[in-house]
Amino acid sequence: MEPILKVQNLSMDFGGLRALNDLDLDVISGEIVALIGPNGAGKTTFFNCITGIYPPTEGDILITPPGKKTKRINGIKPNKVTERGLARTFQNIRLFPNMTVLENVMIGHHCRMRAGILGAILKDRSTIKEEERVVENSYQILEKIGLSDFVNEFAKNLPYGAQRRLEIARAMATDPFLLLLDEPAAGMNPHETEDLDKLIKQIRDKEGISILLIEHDMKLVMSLSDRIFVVDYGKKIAQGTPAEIKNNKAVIKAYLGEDIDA
Amino acid sequence: MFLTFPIMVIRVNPIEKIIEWRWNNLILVGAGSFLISMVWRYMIERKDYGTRKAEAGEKSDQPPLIQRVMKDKRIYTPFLIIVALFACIFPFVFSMYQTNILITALIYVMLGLGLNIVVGLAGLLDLGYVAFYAVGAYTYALLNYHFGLTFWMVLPIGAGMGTLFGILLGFPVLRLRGDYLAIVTLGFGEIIRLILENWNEFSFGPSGIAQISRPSFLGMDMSVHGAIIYMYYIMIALCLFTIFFVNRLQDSRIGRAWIALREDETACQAMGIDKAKTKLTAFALGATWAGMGGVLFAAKTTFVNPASFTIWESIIILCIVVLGGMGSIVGVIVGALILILLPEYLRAFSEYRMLAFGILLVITMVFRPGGIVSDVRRIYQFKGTAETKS
Amino acid sequence: MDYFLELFLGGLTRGSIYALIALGYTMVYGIIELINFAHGEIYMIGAFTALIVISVLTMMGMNTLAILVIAGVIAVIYSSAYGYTVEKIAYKPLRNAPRLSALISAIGMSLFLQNYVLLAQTSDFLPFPNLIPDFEFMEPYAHIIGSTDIVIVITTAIVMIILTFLIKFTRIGKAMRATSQDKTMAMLTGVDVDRVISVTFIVGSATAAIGGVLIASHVGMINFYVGFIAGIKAFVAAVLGGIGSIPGAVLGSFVLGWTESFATGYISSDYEDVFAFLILVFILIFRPAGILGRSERHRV
Amino acid sequence: MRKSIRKLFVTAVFIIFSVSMITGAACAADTIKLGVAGAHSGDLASYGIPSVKAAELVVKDINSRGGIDGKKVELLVEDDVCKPEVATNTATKLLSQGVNVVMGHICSGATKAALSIYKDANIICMSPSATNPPLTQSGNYPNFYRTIASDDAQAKLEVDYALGVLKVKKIAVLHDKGDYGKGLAEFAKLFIGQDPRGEVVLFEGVTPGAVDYSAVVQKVKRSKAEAVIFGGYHPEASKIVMQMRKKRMKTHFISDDGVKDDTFIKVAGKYAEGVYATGPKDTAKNPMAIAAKKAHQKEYGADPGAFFLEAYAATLALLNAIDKAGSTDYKAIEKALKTEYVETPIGKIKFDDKGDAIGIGFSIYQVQNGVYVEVK
Repeated sequence: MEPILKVQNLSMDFGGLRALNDLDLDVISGEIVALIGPNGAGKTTFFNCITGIYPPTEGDILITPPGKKTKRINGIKPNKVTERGLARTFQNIRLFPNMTVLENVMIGHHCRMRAGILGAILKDRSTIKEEERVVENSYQILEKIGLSDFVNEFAKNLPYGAQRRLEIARAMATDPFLLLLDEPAAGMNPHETEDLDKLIKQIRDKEGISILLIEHDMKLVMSLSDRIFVVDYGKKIAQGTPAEIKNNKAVIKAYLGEDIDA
Repeated sequence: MFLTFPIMVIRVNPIEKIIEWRWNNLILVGAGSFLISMVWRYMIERKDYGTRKAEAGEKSDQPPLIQRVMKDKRIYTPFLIIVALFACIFPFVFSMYQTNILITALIYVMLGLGLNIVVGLAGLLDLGYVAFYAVGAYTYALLNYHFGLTFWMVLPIGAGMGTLFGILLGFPVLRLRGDYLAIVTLGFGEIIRLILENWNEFSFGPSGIAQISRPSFLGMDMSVHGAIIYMYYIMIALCLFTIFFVNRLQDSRIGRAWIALREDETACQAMGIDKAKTKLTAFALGATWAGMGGVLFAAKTTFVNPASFTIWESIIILCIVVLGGMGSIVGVIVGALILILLPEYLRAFSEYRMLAFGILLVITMVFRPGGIVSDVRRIYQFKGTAETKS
Repeated sequence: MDYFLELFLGGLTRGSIYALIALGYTMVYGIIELINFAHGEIYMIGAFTALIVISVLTMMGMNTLAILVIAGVIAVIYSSAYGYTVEKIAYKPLRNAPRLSALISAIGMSLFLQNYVLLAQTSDFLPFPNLIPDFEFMEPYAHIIGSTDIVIVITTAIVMIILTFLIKFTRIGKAMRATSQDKTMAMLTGVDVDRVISVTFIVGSATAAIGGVLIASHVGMINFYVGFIAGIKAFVAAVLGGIGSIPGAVLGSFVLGWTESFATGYISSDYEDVFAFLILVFILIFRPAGILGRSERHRV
Repeated sequence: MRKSIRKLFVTAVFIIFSVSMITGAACAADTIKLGVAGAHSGDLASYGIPSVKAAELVVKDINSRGGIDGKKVELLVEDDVCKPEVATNTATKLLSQGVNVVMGHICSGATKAALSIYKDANIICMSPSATNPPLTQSGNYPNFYRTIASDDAQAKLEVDYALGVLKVKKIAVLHDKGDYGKGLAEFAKLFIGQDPRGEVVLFEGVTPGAVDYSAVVQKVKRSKAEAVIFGGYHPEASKIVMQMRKKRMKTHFISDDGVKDDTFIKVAGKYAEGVYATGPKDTAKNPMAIAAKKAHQKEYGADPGAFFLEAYAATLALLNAIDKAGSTDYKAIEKALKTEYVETPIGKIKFDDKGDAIGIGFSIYQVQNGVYVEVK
């Protein structure tokens, strides 16, 4: 099957520092793929390169949205990446704190709307319809995510776990085919993590959105992922199914240090 | 608490120095310094009291008064009607002078609402807003002087020129963040003023352009009094239009994008919002209003010169927005009325009025950092819609 | 060539003047990211205090050099006290408020201090005696550069070096750097953030006071409004150099001083300020964080 | 708490509104209302406040002698901060209060803005200090008069003195980019250009408030100008003169009545020596001027400030015209102003068709031993 995201030879330099080194990765439609590695391995940098926040120094990022042609998206602006159907969440939550939960999700719809200044002023029928549709849609997403009780709360007033989920809801609102989740379970308690596990699977199964996630919680990673990529010092050191990764020596070494190996 | 003690001691000292220095005014300044230090003591006490109160107040979760008033339709609607009625009959009840200063205040309401788009909604600190105001004013002044174009013809042109300059300024500063943006816009404002001041052939330099015609009503010749009343109603209409416009905008897709931009630029971009385009729209729309305000200013004053467009003007407009409450329409209106009318009514205090004005700014910010009317904007109409849907 | 040299030196003096004020701006900004609009007023108050002291001491018949030193010291003390007080009153309560609110508070403070001096003193310009004697060995060059200019340039250099040392090598300097990086973290690692901010204001205000005394003797007069105009320019200089950076503020000031000097000399003083602001815009377009500024790294 | 403050504020505003209404309504016609407008606060207050004092003295004097035709003169004093936009407010406020004639405004810009309002209301306005030439020469403001010579007259005098008496050839013309200074400099440039004896080697504006004028001074030096004509006020003038002298330049410095102020001498100190400035003809021997100054001394305990005598003369001229006309009718006052001579501290004056005073003149002064001395 044709991968929907194909990253080839990706490298990223910051000054003299090589944060990513010749990385390859691919996601096939309908997959949940995890990207793991020790702290500072370059996982978030990898996300930032894909989503256009940093232009990569070398390499290709190719996407193939369902039913469309393959495109190279190196170095295009973040908003264009989102328009093409890649949505992300952030490691440190980046909601719009002084907007309501509903509005946060509505922002996600932005690039799928067309109302301009004139539309906003005149409130012609198509604009009204569009707004209604977006409100409706946003509400549905919030229901799926389980946040429908908080619709009119300020985002900043939500509990931590709910904020994480709201980020996912907001990303889903951009109508992506691939969702990039940066440590979605960080800071969650085991109960919340379990819910998240269900939620992510649900997103893949019911919405048909493929998922690429960075995560430290191994239990979650093992339970969710179809395939796992492991990076260390900006290099890919292993890839494979959860079972394969569990027994991979290089991975164990990277995680636990040299001593264990001996 | 113990901090207030050194403050008082230190504060009084320089004044004593002045007494020493000004032998001839000894008694006068002595009494004055005593008064000032008394006022100062009083203020500090009040401040401490206020801070303690604020700390206590945070725990008791009470929604702001104005918010409650605005939520409650039973109070809100009659209130609006009264305001509207009052606004309608105002020029016939009050003197020409009152009407005139109210026109000035209304111009600032418009400017404030315009700047509110840029600063309040999109979060772009613009210290050169007055540049667009000047552009609008000179557009009318020059077109009127050279070609005799009338107010109504120039109003859209002035707005258009504002937009144009907004975009012109917008492009180079798009990359800048925060205070760098502020200082560049400040520079831009000064550049415009200096060009107007120095380029005599174009703008008649510092002596300005006089005898700009007032807006005419169906070609009728009007007395000053008539013209002022007419101007007043034009202003009321335009302000209503502005309020309508901004209100619609901020509840729209574009308005949401602005707020998102203000809240978190990176996340905003990651949500598929074109940062550059959004910023540019904000700048251009803000500038449009300033351009319109400028035309009105020229028409009201019938005289323009560069001295009216100094950086202080930008600062005052910014104060209106922040003092009133960033992003809040009602706040901006209240802010404009207070900041423009207050100095007029403070005339009785003549030389103390700017001092009082400065103190007022500090006090308001210290006690109500969110502005006089904060949080109001954030009540969105979607509430109702969403609930009915569920 | 002579003409060029003269303009160059003129620009140097002007740059040093801006630098003395810009240093305070940049320090305060570096720590709490606030455009301290009242900084220019602190400078003005420093100059006024010095003037008052000078007048009193002259009446008492002291010799000029002693007066200069005493006036300078008292001006520094008072300005520091004012800086400290202003911070406590107008900025500290707003530490967690929106940044614009603090800015407005600063503007209010600036207005207040201006009018306070206007009312307590006078709206007229007051003559400020030039206490720096004409050095005799300078006489052959007096037509090119005056002794005041030299003193200003040298003082600027000294102040800059001291400040750099202060920040790089002392305990409080370390605390300042920590605070400017991350306030919360600094607090967690045991830095008394409030104290650090106070010290920053005091040091910044002291610099401004030194500037006030020297600049006033260079210009020869002061009134309540001098702070505002000089403050805006110094702020531009600080931004130009990369706000938050000490050498940046000095470099930015020199760039600004030279730009103005050469623009006046070779083009026209009509558009002197236009060039000053144009260079600002151009530099910021190509280096959005100023000449020596750290480019903001987005943490995502 | 907040609510009560807000209530208090609203009430206060209403009270002020109603008070101003009542005062507006109460202006019955048994007094002659003389408006005095100008900068009474802000950085230009030092030019406006003396005019208020002058008006107070004149009015007090006249009222103590029974007023005009048995009517008392009432003063309405309003501040315009020298800002055009505020001046329109001031003007409408005066109209609302039923003003008959206005003495003011101080700055030319503010005057222009206010005049259009007075014109429509048929109010005569006389300024003691607005020197901008078009105010009278353009013919756009038939209701405007002034007791001060216009900029071009001063510029002419400065140029004639430089070329004729000082016999310099190369002149640098500087100005402060302001309304007044730049206007004057433009005229100076024009007059030098028309005169074969001299040439303008430099024409530049300096930025008011700048910390340092060395670059401009260098430029003057390089231009080899023998004299500088400066249009503007004393703060900039003293900075330029001081820097010129410190650079050991002996260039003549000629300026206008914005510099003919004792503050200039105080600030520039020894550097002020030899500086020329134009100012109204010496009034030291005019008995009315002496009396007026004395009255000021007695009343306020200090010497009068700038434009005091001009304002005194303007107030006298206006009230005299009302007296002669026997009414406050626009046409009648206009006729009286243009036909009847009146004795004032600045000489015996009447007004020409354009509104400029006939009978006043300017002369050149030089700083000698720390005082301005009229030179011939």
